[in-house]
Amino acid sequence: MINDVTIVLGGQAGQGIQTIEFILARVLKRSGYHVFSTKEYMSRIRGGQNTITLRAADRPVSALTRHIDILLPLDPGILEHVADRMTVDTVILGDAEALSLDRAVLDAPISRIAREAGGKIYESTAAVGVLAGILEADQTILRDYLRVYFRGKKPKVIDQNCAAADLGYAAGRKLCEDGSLSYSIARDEKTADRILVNGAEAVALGAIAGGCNFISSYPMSPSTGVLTFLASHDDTFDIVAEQAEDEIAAVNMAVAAWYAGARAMATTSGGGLALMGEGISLAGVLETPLVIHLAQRPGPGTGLPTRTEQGDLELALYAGHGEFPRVIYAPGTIEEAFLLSARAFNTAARCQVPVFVLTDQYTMDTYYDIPEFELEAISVEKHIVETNAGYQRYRLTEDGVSPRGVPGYGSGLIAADSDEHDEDGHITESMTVRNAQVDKRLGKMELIMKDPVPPVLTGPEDFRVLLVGWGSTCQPIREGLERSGRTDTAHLHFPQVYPLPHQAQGYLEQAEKVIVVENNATAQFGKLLILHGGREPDGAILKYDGLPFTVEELADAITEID
Amino acid sequence: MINDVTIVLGGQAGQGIQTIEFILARVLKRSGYHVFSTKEYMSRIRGGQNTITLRAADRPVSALTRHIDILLPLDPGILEHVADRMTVDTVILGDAEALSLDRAVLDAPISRIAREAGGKIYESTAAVGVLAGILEADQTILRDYLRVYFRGKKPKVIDQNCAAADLGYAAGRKLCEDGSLSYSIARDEKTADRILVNGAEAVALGAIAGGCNFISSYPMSPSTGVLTFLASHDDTFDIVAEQAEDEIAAVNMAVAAWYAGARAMATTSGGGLALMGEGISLAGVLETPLVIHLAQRPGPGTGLPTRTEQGDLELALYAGHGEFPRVIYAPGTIEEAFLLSARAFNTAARCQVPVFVLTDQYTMDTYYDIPEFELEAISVEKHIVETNAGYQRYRLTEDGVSPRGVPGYGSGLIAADSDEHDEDGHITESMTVRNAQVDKRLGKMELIMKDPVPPVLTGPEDFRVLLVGWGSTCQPIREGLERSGRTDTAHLHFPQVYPLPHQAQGYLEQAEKVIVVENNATAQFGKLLILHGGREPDGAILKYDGLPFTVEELADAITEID
Amino acid sequence: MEKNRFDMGDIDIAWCPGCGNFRILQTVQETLEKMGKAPEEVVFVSGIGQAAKTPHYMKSHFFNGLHGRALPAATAIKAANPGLTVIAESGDGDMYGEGGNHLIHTMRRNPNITNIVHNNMVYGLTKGQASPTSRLGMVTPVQVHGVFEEPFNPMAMAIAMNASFVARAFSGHPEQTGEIIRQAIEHKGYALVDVFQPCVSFNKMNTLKWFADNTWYVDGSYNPTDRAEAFKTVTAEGKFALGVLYVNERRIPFEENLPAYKRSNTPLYMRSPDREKLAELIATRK
Amino acid sequence: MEKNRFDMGDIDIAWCPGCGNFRILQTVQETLEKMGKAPEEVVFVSGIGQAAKTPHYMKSHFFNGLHGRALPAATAIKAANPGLTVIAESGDGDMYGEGGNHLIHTMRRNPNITNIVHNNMVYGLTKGQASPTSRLGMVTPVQVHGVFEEPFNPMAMAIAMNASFVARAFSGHPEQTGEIIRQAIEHKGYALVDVFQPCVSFNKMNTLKWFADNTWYVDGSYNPTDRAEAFKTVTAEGKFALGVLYVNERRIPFEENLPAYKRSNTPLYMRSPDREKLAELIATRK
Ligand SMILES: Cc1ncc(C[n+]2csc(CCOP(=O)(O)OP(=O)(O)O)c2C)c(N)n1
Ligand SMILES: Cc1ncc(C[n+]2csc(CCOP(=O)(O)OP(=O)(O)O)c2C)c(N)n1
Ligand code: SF4
Ligand code: SF4
Ligand SMILES: [Mg+2]
Ligand SMILES: [Mg+2]
Repeated sequence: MINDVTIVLGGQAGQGIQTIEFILARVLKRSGYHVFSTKEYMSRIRGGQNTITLRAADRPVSALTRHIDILLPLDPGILEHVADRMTVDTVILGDAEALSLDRAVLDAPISRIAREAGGKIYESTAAVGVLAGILEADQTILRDYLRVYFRGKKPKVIDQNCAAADLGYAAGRKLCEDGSLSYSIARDEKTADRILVNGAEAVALGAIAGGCNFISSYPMSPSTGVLTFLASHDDTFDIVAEQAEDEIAAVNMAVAAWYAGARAMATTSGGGLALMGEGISLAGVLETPLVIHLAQRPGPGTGLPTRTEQGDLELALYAGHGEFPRVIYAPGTIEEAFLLSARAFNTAARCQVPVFVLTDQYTMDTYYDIPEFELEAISVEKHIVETNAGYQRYRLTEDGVSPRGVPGYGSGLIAADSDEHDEDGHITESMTVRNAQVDKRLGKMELIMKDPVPPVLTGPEDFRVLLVGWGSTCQPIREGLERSGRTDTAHLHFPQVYPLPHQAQGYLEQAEKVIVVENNATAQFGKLLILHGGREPDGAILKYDGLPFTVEELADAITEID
Repeated sequence: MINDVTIVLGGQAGQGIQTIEFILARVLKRSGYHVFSTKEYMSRIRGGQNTITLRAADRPVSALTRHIDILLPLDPGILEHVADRMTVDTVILGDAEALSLDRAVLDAPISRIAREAGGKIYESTAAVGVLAGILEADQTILRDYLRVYFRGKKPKVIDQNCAAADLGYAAGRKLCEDGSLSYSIARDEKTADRILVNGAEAVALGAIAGGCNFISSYPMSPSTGVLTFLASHDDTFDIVAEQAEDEIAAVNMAVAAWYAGARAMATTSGGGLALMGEGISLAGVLETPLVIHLAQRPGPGTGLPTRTEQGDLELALYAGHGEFPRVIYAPGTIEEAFLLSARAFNTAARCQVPVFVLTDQYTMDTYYDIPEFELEAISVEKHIVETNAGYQRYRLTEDGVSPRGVPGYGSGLIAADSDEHDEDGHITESMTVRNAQVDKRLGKMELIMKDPVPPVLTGPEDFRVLLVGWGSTCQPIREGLERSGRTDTAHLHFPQVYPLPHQAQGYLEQAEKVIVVENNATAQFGKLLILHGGREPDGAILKYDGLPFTVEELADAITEID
Repeated sequence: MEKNRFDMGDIDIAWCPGCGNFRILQTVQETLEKMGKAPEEVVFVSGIGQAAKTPHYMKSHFFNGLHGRALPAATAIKAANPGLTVIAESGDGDMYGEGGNHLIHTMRRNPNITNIVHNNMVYGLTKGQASPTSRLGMVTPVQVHGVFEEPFNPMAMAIAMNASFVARAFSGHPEQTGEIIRQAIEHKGYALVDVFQPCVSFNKMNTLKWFADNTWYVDGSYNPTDRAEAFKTVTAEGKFALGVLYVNERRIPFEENLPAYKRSNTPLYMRSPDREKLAELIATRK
Repeated sequence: MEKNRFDMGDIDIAWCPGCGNFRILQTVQETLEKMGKAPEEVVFVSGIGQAAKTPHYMKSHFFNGLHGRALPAATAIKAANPGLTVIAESGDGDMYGEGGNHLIHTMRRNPNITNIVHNNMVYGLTKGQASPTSRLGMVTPVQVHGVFEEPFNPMAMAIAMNASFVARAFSGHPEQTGEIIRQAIEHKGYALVDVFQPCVSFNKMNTLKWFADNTWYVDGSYNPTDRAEAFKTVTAEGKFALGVLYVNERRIPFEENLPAYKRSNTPLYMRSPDREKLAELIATRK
């Protein structure tokens, strides 16, 4: 009995695999299954080969698996595309005739069903039906959800969709009853109350929870989802959402919006961030808060626009000229994406520094069911003061943070100056003042270090080998480690990568062997460990072909560590 | 007998201290003295307080001294400005009456002399005369040089300048004969053949020697001197010199110019470089050569536009998204500025990577007499091939370098693609090709490492303490170390900071104590040593107030090391 | 004379004696005073350059940001708090050179801000290189053979962009300049005021006298709402037209298009996210 | 039919079936072939976007650089080797959005290059956000309440900038488009050809039919050298004018202003620095 099924939907861009996945994932979850879904796609609008990997399981699953139990290719080209993920057990499901493969295909007459239901446009729904049937999802839930999903369409269209789903469901059940297939995933009634949110939504929702009311950004894959999400809820949450003319405008708007009292964010990818350096440095000298969401993709240059990588940690770490503090979060789970995005706004406001939320394409496009977010845990910390006449924007204080006023709140005047300035915010060429202001700015690092997001240890406390990861490698490493069966190995995940949280020290010292696991070619976090953790990694598991790690390849690599 | 005199000229912007210095330095050199000169100035066109420090000595001098032997203030405000550089021995020279200071002033009736010679406009020349007289420069050389300097002016004006100089000279001599002053610097006849070139000129001349024939840049202090120098010689050397609309245009022009066969450079400062990151990454993925001259100034933001700092090493090191190799040179002497700028073009062409020449305001504005540059030592290595029909721009080769063709030379077609590409330069989404191209690009690091500019050791070979510096700290550390009188301490200067030359290893291992000396607040090169040299510095001498190190403060700091 | 509320008193100003910037500074201060504005309601936004130092010499809020980036900053400030009077003031190099893309798109966006450009036809602070508005033939340390690139015509460009208020003034005429700036500030939407300003240190070609000799004012008979006429006026050979040259009153300011201000004009700093709605939204993901 | 020398043969093209880009690609290839150009003398320069992929489908040299940065790259390539025919071809978002500042200043600089802009009034590759030329009211995933920013009028802007050749075409009319592009390539100086192009995937508003219905051609009686008339034509309400809309033959191309080419047109890659003169220059520093 298989209680963890990996389904891969493959097709050309525009063939509708996303519709299948969208409906199926929700119906499966509501039916009591835990689901996980992610996608990989080419940088084109039509054609090519794209796939979605969907897992359905009896327990929470949250990482990409390499192997395929069921492959539903809408295009014959998909088989070559996923060749290295297929095993002898992989079932290829589909219209045997239409696909005309030289491999055995388990016939699911999707096009015939669609025709019967009313036409070719019902093929996606028919496919959903077949898969729902195979996995024995709740048919009422399926029907109900289709009515919700297609609300707004003509009644006839809705009915025909339901018919296609029913016919598909029956066909799917038949395949199982035939004995061609057999899955029986135990149900968990708690899934009904769990939510399905992908990384992009989690970042955007976290931002809203953290008080974000301003987003200025320029579209760039894979970061655009955060912009579109906030834009599409601008009237509900009174968010100013503006598509800037370029990334430079985006970051300068965000910095100035904070100056005027907004809580602003810019979302971008590596190439865009490379244009924002001066604006980030501006936030550094102005001591305005700033939140930047950086969804990484493979570079250099345009690279692989729709793929994933963790190649821009060092860019985030050193972007901008001159010296000033910053904070970098790197969520490894959907919950962390939500919480750290909210926290980013508070940290930025409290310390008056740029705060990065570092994600990647894999995070953006991945979801799995998780408990509903707890909003009570999150407060919006404004850290704004009402000013009076003598207000000094850059007053020297113990911890380096000068109380922040905003124009119009109180009788003080708010100066923001990108030159070196005195406490009043006016240009200075005094070397004494310069030294004092540099010390003040850099001194805030201490404040930041006091309140880090600690790293998360999974696995045995008495580990000998320590796998170290950050950001999106979190879940694949966790499951890979579990599968490897190693008892001498633990996993330390860093949701905050900079400054390196002091809690890391003990773990790093305990480890006989530290192995960094990164989705890049040069082990950038490994270098950060050397610099700020005082520990040179003993090895690295790296991947930089544009794809995320799979559970299997990590399990293999972890097993091989000696 | 003092054979090393430090003269400080101080005045408001526009008061003409630069004219005095320009003429005086040349006349002193031609008279057989070794000279050194540097300036510090405010970010304004008129007013404020600026100073020039000029040393005249019997041996080559090449670093800034803190103490002042003779101060010539054209404005009373200068005294406060240089208060911490004055000693009891400092002679204040000038129009006692006009200055009306509450300190003793050695009366040099500059304004009266100027009036006598013909008017107020001769004050600068009168001052030159006085100082030349005090130092007993060759009066014929002075007269001859004035005629050269003022050529093009009306004969009467030239004559009156000469008269002012003569009167000043006599007044200067008189001060010495009075016994008020006494310097007697031994002459070195070899100075006549030595040249006076500041850092900006040295970089520009080196670029020309290295075959630079294209510069696209946007004005930004302190980097503009390189642009204006190349622009003003564009017709002599057939250089395309274009003021771009912004730094992004500048870097994209430079990259594309290399693509088309030019040897191009962009000159900028930190804020400009922060805008060029994407273009640098472009060069990384296109594998075009690229030369960037980065003249550092204090940040973050606008910071102190006309001051000096070494705060952008990490920016140069990590600018641009994604992962690709690069090279960073950091000249510490005028000779190195010339040689490394030339070499940058050859390294870029040979390895097809971005090469940085890292300087700073202090380097740009400093000069001292040096032997004439040896052009024979420099060749222009083009590394261009004639292409044929099957030409592949990104052919996989042993060392990662694909022979570079340019459009129009041969029958091949030259593809340059910022997406991940195959050997033909066309967009790919193949993971295998991606891996091969990443490995190819990063593999070039090995080639680069083979031929580094080795670090330069000064001081005892059996050192216990090692002072480590890079770029413009070179000369002040050398002289500071000498003055400290320490025999257990040597100085290791890095003209190439990245990749860290392998020759450093032995020195770093030998040192009981490594102390980095840097003109920044966070010891950026120290971090580079940890990462790439495997050696954590044991201490740091840092300065970040916008001024360069002086010999004295370094001598003091070096003496205090235990 | 009563002390102007925007006056900083006795401060060190980093401009050269005789620079046109002084006059512009004073004119702006007097205009704001006359309009009854208080320093606490005005935010000056600038980039980097000599002109960009202006906010430091003005008693008001200010945001002295990056070279070329005053307009996105000003737009954001206005969008974060529409109750503020936002004036983006900087130099010709800043606004028309480095910041050119923002100029285009700010005109499209049409925030209710005033954009004053000190147009001295040169890069002052960086010591005399050509700016986009430098005239043909001007020799500089970089343009050693003289400027040959077509001088940027901000008036023509703004009219082509259908900017909602386009005017030109001359620092030598403080009275008229004050009046133009007043109209610009009162205008609802983006207002460009290009102010000719002599740079006595680096521009020996376009002096106070040159500007006086090479300008003329449109008069009462001029119809600034006629776009084609306005374009003709600003592209005509010969002297430069001064005055309010083009106005399009039909365009809606940026902030008024923002859903965040559909219900109220409360500045963003006073707002907090609606927790209930957020919980509802999250619940839809079940 | 003879094989076009610029044709790549049977390759995988990443555009959507029915996309206007195919027609533009073919038109450009045919025009070059007709003009007798050889692939070895032509360099295509593009940014990033769907249109920006064009050079990959063209047998010629190409430089597929960064989003928005085709123009400075094209300018530099032409300046490094004036013998090349340089065509900067990219999308409306690329050229008018991210690249706006380069557009302004390339027009001022006037390099002898051709600038073809695939104007589909949308960001195609990033999935349908508004571009600067998107029409008012267009709803997108970011402009959820419809575009309210004034659509960018590249023709009006180019005429305001006194660009030396300004034209507009429509992908649906390959013959006329080919003729316009031929003139643009033959023109000495910067030539802008904005080509209307339907995006079948993301722009449901401005379809092939919409473009056909909303355009008209200027005819023989039209005088493209009359700047004021041209401006009127391109800013008139109603349908969009197609054809060569403005020409200024008096402007000198950028490369011809460069001292490097005063004596010879030898491309830079064939040159080496004059050692003797360098030695002389250094000697002056004694
Ligand atoms: C990114 C960046 N590039 C360049 C500079 C250098 N810079 C400062 S001001 C300026 C030009 C100023 O010209 P303009 O805006 O006309 O002002 P003006 O000084 O003439 O008033 C330049 C190029 C800078 N500060 N930042
Ligand atoms: C610096 C940067 N920002 C954003 C992007 C993402 N991006 C790629 S193409 C594109 C827009 C393309 O629109 P357009 O130029 O109109 O081309 P089309 O796809 O419509 O042909 C954007 C925003 C990028 N590649 N680089
Ligand atoms: S340099 Fe020119 S613009 Fe700047 S202050 Fe002096 S006169 Fe004015
Ligand atoms: S998305 Fe639009 S522009 Fe891009 S290929 Fe498809 S139809 Fe053409
Ligand atoms: Mg100016
Ligand atoms: Mg487009």
